[in-house]
Amino acid sequence: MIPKPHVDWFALAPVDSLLVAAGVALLCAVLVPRSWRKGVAAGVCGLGYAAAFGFGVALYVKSADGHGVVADAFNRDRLTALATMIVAGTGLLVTGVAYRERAREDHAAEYYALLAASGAGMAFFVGANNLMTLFLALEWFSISLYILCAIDRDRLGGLEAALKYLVIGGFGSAVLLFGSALVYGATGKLDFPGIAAAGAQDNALLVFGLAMLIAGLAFKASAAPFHMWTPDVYEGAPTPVTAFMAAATKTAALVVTLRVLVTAFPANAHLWTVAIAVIAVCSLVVGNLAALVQRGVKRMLAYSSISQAGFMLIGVSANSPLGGRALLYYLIPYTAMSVGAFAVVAARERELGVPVTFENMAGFGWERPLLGISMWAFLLGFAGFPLTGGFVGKFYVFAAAYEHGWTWLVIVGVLATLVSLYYYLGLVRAMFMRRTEDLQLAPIGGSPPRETLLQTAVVTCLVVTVGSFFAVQPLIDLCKHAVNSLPWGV
Amino acid sequence: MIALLGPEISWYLAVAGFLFATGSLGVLLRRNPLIVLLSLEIMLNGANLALIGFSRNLGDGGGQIFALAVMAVAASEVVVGLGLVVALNRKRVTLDVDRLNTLRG
Amino acid sequence: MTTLLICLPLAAALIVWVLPLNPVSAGALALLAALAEVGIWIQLLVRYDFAQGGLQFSDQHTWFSDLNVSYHVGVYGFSVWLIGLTVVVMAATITYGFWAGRERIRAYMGLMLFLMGAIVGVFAAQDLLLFYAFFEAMLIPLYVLVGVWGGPGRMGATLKFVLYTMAGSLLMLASIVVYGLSEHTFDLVQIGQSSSQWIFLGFVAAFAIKAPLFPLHGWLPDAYRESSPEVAAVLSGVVSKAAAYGFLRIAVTKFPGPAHDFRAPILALAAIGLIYGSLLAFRAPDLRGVIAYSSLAQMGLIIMGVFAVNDLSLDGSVLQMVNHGLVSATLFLLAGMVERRALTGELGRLGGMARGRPALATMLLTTGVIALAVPLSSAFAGEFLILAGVFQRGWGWAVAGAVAIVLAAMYVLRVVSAVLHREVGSAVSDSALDLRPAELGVTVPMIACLLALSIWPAAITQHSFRGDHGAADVAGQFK
Amino acid sequence: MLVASAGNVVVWMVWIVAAFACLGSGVAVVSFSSPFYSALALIGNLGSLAVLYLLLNAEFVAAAQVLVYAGAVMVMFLFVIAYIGPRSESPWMGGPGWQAVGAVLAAGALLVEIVVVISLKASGQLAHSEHVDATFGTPAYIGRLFLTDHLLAFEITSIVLLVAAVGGVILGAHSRRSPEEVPSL
Repeated sequence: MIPKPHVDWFALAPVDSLLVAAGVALLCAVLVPRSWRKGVAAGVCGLGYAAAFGFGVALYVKSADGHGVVADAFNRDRLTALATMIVAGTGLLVTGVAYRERAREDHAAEYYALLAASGAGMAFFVGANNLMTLFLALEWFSISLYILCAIDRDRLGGLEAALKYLVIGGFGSAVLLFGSALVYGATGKLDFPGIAAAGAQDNALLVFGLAMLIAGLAFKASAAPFHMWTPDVYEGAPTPVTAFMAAATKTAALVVTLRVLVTAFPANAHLWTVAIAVIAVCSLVVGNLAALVQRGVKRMLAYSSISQAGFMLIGVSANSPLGGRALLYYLIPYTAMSVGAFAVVAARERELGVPVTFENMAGFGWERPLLGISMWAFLLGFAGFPLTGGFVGKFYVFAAAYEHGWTWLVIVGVLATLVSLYYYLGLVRAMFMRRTEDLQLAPIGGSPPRETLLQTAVVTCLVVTVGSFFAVQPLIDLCKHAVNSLPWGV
Repeated sequence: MIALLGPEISWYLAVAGFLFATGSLGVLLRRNPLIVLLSLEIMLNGANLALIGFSRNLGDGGGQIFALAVMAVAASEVVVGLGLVVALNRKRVTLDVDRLNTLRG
Repeated sequence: MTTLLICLPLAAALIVWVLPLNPVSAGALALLAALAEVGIWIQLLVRYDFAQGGLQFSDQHTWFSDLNVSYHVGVYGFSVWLIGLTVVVMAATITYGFWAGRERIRAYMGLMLFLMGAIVGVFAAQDLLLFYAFFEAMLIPLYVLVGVWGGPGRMGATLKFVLYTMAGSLLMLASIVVYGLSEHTFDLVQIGQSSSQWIFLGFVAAFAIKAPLFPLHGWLPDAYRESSPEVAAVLSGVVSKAAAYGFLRIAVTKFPGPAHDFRAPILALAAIGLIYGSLLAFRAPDLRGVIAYSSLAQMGLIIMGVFAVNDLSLDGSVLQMVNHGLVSATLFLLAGMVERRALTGELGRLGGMARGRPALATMLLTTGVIALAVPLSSAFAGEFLILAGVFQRGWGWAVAGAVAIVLAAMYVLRVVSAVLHREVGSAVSDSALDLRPAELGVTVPMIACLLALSIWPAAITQHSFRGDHGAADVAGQFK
Repeated sequence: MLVASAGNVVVWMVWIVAAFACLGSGVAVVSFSSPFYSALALIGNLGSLAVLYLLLNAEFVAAAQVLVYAGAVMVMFLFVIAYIGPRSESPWMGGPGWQAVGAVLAAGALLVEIVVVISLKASGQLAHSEHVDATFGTPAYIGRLFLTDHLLAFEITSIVLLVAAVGGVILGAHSRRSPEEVPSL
């Protein structure tokens, strides 16, 4: 008789609820009549995310002392719970944004099934406690996303984006895998605490493995110089999927980066802090400079997401509880702003039927005040203006860098913010300060499709973006407890 | 008890590293998506060889399990990748366009 | 009470944005809110205990505790006057905007109210991060106000304005992070003094751009010319004072060492700005250009007063901040009224507007006379105090100031004569009316304030810092 | 090594043959111009890798490699190649900019890797290898691990395969709509 490990179902409840949702949504494809299919599948997916969010909250409350579950393969702690909440919240919003997507209907059920499945993968990914579950969860959500990019097989752009994503994503995960193998060889362990306990210091094998691990995760977080897939894929993917990738994938990848580095490699902190700082600076430089010259809004947002990853990585590079708090706090408004911004882009796209550029956003702010003002708030938030959580996030990140003794990183961040103003405010300018009638580009008038779900999602994002500016204390407490579940070797 | 016969683990590792590097060159330099997918397999196989080598060296089964899981993942990636290639190809044929380049590279 | 003063306009802004009001009621609501704000300020003025001085009406709530940041607001004696300047000017500009019938009035009024709340917040914030938040929050409505309701060159003007000011602000943010973390608090009252020149320069960069201090005034002419007159009035009248306030509240107070080290270069830049601005004002071809460059000059004078750091100069600076705020806001509004009639601000095409338009002539002449600092005017008191204070730091500075005052007299007289006298300009038609009652309603109260200050400048000079000798106490941080 | 037993010599020879076959076929996969030959070379690569796995006492993995990989996966590959033909250039793949950079980086990685291995060999860090018992790598051994220590990994693997299967169905299915109906987005 084989002794089975104890399975803590509660710890896996968010993942399982999403998996169940994915399964049920998949069944909808065959069991539910065509006219109902989309609504039922979307409802199931939304329910799954809502349940995952609820379980995340419950787990947060009941996991004050973090520990591994199911033979130590998965972490039940507050960091997992908080990251799950962010991912699940994102998923819920994206479900709302996706609902009226003008796409073919014959894969509607599969679309939501995959959306739930990728969310499940991310919820698992953020709790992975060894290199094997890390790699497998990464592939789990990545493969779901590859398919989601290509779900509308009539769009060549989507297919090309998916293939590009698959190839470069596959390359990234192969790098991560080889890095894992080297770390395994150097320490003899696959689980993070074990790797740390093996205490191998600057052993060449370990350092090389660590470098490849960081590179592999940076591919997923789309941090420069591992970002080259990002603009094309973000542009080619269906906009709701892009929103999900920009918000949830990045959240998952950054949280896992923090967890892996802090838990498994405390002895090599002097190396990886510098490496992460370099990646952060590269992302800031590349993301901001490339965003300056974009005309397509999705591409601009893609590059902006690269630069945002740079800001958040500054928090990781500080290797301190303050840095961790900075990262987690930053993620909350960041996910809201990304989902919201892409949702607005999706709304405009559906209205016009062509890809959204700076030119055809002209006058949007006055035509659709709700979406326009929300977009304005999201862009200001990205740029780190007060009255949005983006400001406090940037402040925390800079504080973490300074506390680590890296004033130069603060200066780099400040300069990057300054550059970013040009394109963020450029879009604001396009939306509000051009006279639509002068340009004659966008079809004006006529009532836009009433998209209650999308608008609700945008308003929720707006509330989170602005609310996180005022409710810093509760959010920081939330992040503090989450970060404290990591073994900070102070 | 069985001792490791033949070359010691560093040699396996050298082969693994070489395979991995070959595969990554293929991914980065080749343009035919099928060959790129095959090169990805080479990369994964390089990593697998390293895993199994280390597994043997450490006397720990984890590496082998990992390698098996990687095989499954590789198969999944291939399924999706080939599906994409087929769909793209079909799309191109229906549109009858020689060189479509909707994405700037 | 301070919180109410900050939140009332913000809440009114939200209401104006959200409720689907018709243009008239939206404007009326905004006007009502602005007047209520003035009423609250009068309450504040009456209830502030000037004999005791120091921080009053303070209100503190934790914002986030791990870095010791709190929502901490309160007013000092001089903040009372600056807040007064803000509410009066904003009320006047909102009235003018309402009367002038700006399009998209709900958005416009909301932004003006939002701006009002943010500026009051800057003058009341007693926490570095909160100060920064309000300082930046000012920029958001200004960006839109200039960019949407501005003239044909508004795009370039806004871009320049925002990039300039944000460059400074972000340096200040870096300084705030470093300063606050090294002192373990961001509370302006508790935070200790620092001797770091870098942190000091970060703050100076932000304030010097916003003020502006020569040679960082590149954004100024465009922004002042392209924005609508009431926004230009706010920009030069109030927003620039936020920078001077920053110099006074943070740069000089918290960094006595670096402020001493950099006194000579900053005084020199301010003096250059003063003379250079006056010369440009004298040569400017249009009405707004004259006021814009005179604003540059006056800010130079005020900064000189702040950095001279002594009893006389600090009292004079606060008085002059209020004075200049009122004068330049009135002038910009009058310029708007003139442009409304002549459809141009070019001095060459104006002239002879005094004939048949006694109200316009009286208003412009009165403001002009105060602006050129004739004896017994409040501007004379302010400038005299500043120069007397600066004189104690070296007679050369005072000479520069005196030269500039002579220049000021020349450019003010030039404007007055170019607009009101000489033969009738090509752009002035006979049908152009005199000031309407609403326009009088905007300008008369402001001029009344100026006259009141002229009669009793001591209202400010004796009641800014504690008792009579607070200015020297700046190092004692207003306590 | 001086007193190499006969068995050891045989293992060495097998290793040399397998390793070179593996390296050669790997290079071949990457450099053949026709994907058909590349795929065939990959089968050779997988086979020779299986031999190396056997030498490393990984019997089950070697068997799986041959059955699953070289068998099932490669057959799928060959089917697709036969279906769409050898020419399938993607001009967008690998821009001239980062292509060169990436290639150089990869070559650098290779170089570093070899340096690392050699340095380790010098330090003898990996010279010692554990003795394992006869059950190591057998199906029973693997199965036990899968159901105990790595239960979760086992489960996730199946989920990944399931997701991929769904993807295959979605991507492979014939379009039921004519091109005219396609929305431009």
